[in-house]
Amino acid sequence: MKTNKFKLDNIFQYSTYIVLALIFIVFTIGSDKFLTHKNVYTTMFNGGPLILITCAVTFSLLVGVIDLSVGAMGYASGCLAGILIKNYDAPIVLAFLAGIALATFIGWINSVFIVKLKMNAMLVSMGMMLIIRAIAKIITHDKTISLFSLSFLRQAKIKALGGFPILLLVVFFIVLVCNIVLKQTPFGRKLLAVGSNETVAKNVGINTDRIKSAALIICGAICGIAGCFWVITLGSVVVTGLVSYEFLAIAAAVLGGTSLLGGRGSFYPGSFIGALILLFIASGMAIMGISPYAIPFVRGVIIFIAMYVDSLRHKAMMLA
Amino acid sequence: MVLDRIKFFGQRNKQLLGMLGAIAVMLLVLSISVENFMTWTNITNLLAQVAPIAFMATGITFVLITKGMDISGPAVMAASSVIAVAFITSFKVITAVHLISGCMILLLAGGFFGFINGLAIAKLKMVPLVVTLSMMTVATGLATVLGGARGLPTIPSAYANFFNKYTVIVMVILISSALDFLLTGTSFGRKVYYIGNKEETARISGINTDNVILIVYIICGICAALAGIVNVAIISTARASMGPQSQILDVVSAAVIGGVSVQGGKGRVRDACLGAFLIVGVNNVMNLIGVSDYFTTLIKGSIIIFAMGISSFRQFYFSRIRA
Amino acid sequence: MKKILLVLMALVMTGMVFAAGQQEAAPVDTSGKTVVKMGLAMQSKMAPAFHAWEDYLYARVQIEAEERGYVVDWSATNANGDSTKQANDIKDLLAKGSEVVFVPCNDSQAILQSVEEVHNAGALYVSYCRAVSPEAAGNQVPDTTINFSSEEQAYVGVMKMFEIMEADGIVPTTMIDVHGQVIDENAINREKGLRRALVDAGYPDLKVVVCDSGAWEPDVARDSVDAALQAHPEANCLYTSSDFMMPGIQTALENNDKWYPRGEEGHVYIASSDIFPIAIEMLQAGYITTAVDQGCYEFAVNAAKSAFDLLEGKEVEKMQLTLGTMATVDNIDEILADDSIFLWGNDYK
Amino acid sequence: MEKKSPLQLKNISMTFPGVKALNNVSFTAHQGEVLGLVGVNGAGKSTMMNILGGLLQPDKGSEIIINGESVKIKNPRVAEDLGIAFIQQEVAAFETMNVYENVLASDFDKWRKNRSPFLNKKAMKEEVRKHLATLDCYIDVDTPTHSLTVGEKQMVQIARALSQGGQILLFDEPTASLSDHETQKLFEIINNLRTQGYIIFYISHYLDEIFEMCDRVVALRDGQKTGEAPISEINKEKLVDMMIGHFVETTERKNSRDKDDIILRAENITGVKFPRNISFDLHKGEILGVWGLLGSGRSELFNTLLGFDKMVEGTISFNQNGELCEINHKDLYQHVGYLTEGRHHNGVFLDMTIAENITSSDLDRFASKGIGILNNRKEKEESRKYMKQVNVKAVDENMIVSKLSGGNQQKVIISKWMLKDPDILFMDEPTKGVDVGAKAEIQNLIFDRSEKGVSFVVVSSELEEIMNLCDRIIVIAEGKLVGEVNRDDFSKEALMAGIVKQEEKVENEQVQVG
Repeated sequence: MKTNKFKLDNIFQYSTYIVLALIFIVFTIGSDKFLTHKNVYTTMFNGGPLILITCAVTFSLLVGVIDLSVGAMGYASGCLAGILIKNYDAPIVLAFLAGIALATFIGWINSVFIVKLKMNAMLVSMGMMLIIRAIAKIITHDKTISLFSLSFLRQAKIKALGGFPILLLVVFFIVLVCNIVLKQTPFGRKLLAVGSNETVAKNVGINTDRIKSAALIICGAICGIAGCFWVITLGSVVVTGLVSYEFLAIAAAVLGGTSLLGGRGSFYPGSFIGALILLFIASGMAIMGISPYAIPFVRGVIIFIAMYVDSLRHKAMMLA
Repeated sequence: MVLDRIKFFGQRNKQLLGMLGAIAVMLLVLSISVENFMTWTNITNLLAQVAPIAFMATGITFVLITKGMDISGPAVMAASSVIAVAFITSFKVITAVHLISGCMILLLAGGFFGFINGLAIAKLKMVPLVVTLSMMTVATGLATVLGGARGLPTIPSAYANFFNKYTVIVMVILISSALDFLLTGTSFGRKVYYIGNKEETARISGINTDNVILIVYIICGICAALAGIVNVAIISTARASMGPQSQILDVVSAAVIGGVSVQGGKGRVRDACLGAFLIVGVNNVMNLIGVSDYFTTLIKGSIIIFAMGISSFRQFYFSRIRA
Repeated sequence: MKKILLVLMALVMTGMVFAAGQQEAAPVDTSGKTVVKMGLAMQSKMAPAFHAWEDYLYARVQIEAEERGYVVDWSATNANGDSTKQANDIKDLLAKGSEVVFVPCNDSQAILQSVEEVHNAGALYVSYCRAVSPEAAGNQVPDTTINFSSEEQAYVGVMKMFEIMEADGIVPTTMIDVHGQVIDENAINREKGLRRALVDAGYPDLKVVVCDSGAWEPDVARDSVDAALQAHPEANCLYTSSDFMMPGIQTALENNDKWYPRGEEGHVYIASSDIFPIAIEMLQAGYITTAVDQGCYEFAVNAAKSAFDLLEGKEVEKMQLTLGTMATVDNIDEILADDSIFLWGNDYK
Repeated sequence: MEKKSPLQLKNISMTFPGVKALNNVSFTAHQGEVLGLVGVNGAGKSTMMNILGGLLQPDKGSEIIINGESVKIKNPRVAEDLGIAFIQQEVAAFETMNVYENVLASDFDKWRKNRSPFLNKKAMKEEVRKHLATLDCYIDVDTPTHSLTVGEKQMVQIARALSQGGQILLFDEPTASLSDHETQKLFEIINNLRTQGYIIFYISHYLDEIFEMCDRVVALRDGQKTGEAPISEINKEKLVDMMIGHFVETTERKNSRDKDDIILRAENITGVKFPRNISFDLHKGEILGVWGLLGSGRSELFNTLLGFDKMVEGTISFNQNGELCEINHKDLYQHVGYLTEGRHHNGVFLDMTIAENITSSDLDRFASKGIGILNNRKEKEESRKYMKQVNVKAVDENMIVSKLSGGNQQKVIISKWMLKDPDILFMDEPTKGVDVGAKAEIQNLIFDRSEKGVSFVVVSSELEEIMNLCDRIIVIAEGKLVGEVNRDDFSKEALMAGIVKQEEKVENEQVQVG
């Protein structure tokens, strides 16, 4: 009896890996073009923004805040960087830093509204999303900002690994850093503590407001990096950029086992694998030539099933 | 005595008075300054345009009061409309019977989506945001798949003629008043408030909370379907793009501006509908003045943050008193 | 307290409305001239071309009005890709008393009812840069349609591309077709033109892989072209329904080691429509083989003229289709140097 | 030995809008003593603790002196630096985190590896094991907290206080959710700490505990200090006098009624974990006590019987028209009321009016048939009637419940169940967290109702109360029925006997297994 439960729990623990593996198996059988270096790398590379934004939103979810402005913050960052490079010939690194700084700043504004003024997070970030997009439209006039000068970044590849894009290392690096921050540092523990039970955290002397603000600001910063990455992967800034990524990212985070109520979650495997699941479903279906209309449908069904399994896991945990 | 009555009414209906005040000021200023605003056509147009958002805000009011969340509204609206129009247009000759049964199917489909949401939330205890998020993608996907690549053909104009703006206005007034009464004047509505205030206590008090929550989500689905009925009348066909995901922002902010608390337990359908009027009104006014649409979005975003500011201020203010 | 705050909120809102309104409402001198109310109900303004449609039309309407002795009360709305909102916007424009409504429709089917409504209100409907569904009958037929012949646009471009390929001695193996938004009449017509060109150029059996682009989204185009290229690495020619999606297509080609200018090993021949600013650069650099312009400025000229003609009760052709300039990788520099040829993309760099 | 007095409180006042929670309270705490802080609900005990813990800021003029220095405790961090550790009433844990993370939650920064930004988990776990060992508690430090028992969580909380290295420990109702065994262990620990020279504040509603544990008591009433004395110099009556000013007598239970009518028969009730195989009969008009240590499965028995927890096995029969018929949970619930233990958790609707709270138990009575239109006037009239009967002190029935005191809230819950007019009323700790005055009123009410034929099943942790109240007591240990005592045989020994037997048995079993 006891050993059985233990095994069951183990299976639940690795459920994200199992889902990803199943996706790989199904699509590899479906098409011989799926499991190639090229497809795996490009899917991850093009999906870099999603992976990063999922990490960003995980930071906010860990402290129990649902931030819906993540997509817009990323877009703001990429947009600013693009404008600086195209119109002002700014050095690429500086432009990207400016973009990241902008997103960090917006994250700070969010934190003022949500943490200091205690407004409802979901709705404030919703409003923030609308405002950012509107301002960006007013500034760019919906023009496509094409950045040919960035293509070298996209093409930098490691031949030895079958054409591994070097910039993908940035994504891995950030996931790794997030993971270390969460699992190895005092700050990570405080994040979990605040998300787990804010009152108690306050009572034991944790400065909960500061931790929450920090989480939201970091969320902004990572969105900024994601925005720059998005500009690099697309090679231009288009007005539809990163639209509705907030929903995708939250879905990915939840798929990875992050709780919307705070206090539970991880970057690896959590967010990373969660995002990969969404990315490879889309890629596999496109390669197999399945109607693009079916993609959101299938994606939704898979998220639904994963959520159901997750709720079962939660129940099993509570009974144990 | 009469004065006391008025005072009491004022205390119980602060939100209503506030909303009416805001709307009155807005209308007054606009009718003076904007040409063609206070015309019969424009006002009836505006009211009819409010209808879909008002219906969805009505639905989400029920959900928010139970501490839930339903972001699948617009997607459900599109999906049920597509199902109904696909049904209607599958006949060679379309008669009134087909149109009426089409409407029934639309409402049933909305209710069914709500039922699935409610089942997952009430019985399986899944997190509402996650459930409705997945429902949103599923419903949008379903609408695109069913709608087909080329889109569905149009339905006879008899439908649009029947659901003209006057019918729609009467419909929205009747249905939302009925639902407002359901919420405030009946035992079911009271149970909804009980659940929003403390679900555990409601269960202990002998209320079948699971069933109430299930019904609440079904109501929310049906309300989305009602919005679908109105929208199908506007374009005489149905499209997956009818319910853009961002529309849920309008819906939720309408409810929140109307004083419905996201923390549950508070709010009224009536006030949420007035909130919808404010949100849609901004759009209408912008069109009349001829302002660039960028500003419309900007202003909408600011209104949401502003409304949240008020509500958090209110909470802060009351918590000081209560402690 | 809250009541006060809510009243304040209303004041701030109305204040903002006016602040926003003041910026655009220019004082109009109406002395002795007939005021005509005109409205443009844009379906979306996601891309520069849409801005060009609006800007050129506004400018041309003013010029035309000046010449004929009118004053135009102009308003424009944007539906952000939502057909229902577009229908509501048109209602608003009618409520404002517009006599002419210019509409680039979001959905060729769903707009029909709005056409009827415009006619019932006694106003004129000019289908601008988009055609309504051919199923339109009776009251649903627009007073005039100003559009580019999107089918011809695709046909001409693709034919020319095959010609150039032949000249270079390249045999098409597989073709990638980046489809526009599927409910868009222009995208559908371009698809038709492409199919006709394939037959006429002598490649009726050529394998064509259709890629989706969502609502003309470069990101979506990138992902689907990427997948298509991986499934069909032998592809050596591509047609895109609009070169707005070129940034995404470029990335996809790069990812698959196929982004080379003409003449280099691995070059993919590309035919496109619209000539967005980015396409001019790509034509010059030798990546795009042929591109056919939208002729935005011509539309505006025709639309403004027809609108006033209709107002004055003159007969106007129901269908005014134009074909924009075709630019190829060979003649792009000449075209740019030629002042008599007008490319809108050059205006919106 | 001369006692040092390192903690002095001078003229502490605390004003909330409209209420003076503390009014010029001064006293001194000595090293190595347990200072009891007593008072009825709302007397200001918790406010005082919150001020010491840095959660509230006192008014101007208040002074806290630690080791001769005047200090300002601006936030919990400052309190911690001053060596004050606060063990809260509600067991406060980070459910999603591990035991060792919980214990060291107050200062993660201290546990970095040689100034690197990373945590030294090994040292952390070592430290936590050390603290848990001093508490005689050997839970695995990697266990997720949500799987611990309430008592274990309490230990984790005390370990957290110890790890902060404080010298002043504040215990706010620490035994409220502990079993008897765990309480005894806690007392040992507190005694142990006392000898180590800690200053310990001890707040409790249970006067027995105060007399058992404390060296000295300070009594508060309405925010004012009403007395201070070494425990050896006072007795219970005097202490109660200090707390409420007068001693409320409860009426003696009259002879219990004739017991032929069985109204409820429970047979072999078995839940997932607890209860195990419990059977009992309940007579009409009887007050049946359920006695057992916390964690013995008392609340679980109620929950399983009434269908809130899954019933694995068992049958329930109910007397309908003079005949005992088998009944399902749902139908049974039509005839019963259930006053739960956690008032704020699942007892009241805090943000709703008294009337709305009272009618929630039988809302359909006020609703028309069909769509269920509510009759508001009737609803309010009825609520007023019951408020009067139960003596709820409030302006009117439209008052929001959260503005009432704990005792009055409890009375609102009781009126709620009175309104339903059930045949059986299940009460889990009906007087928990209620002041002495209200306690007596509630007891009298129970007597009165039982006279009118309502049967009661009562769980209480207070032996005295349950013995005073009940006609018959069944004893539960480890989820099993271990004894039944009639009113004539009530004695502490009789009740404990069953439990002791059961515990010995369990221990023996464990020995055999080990």
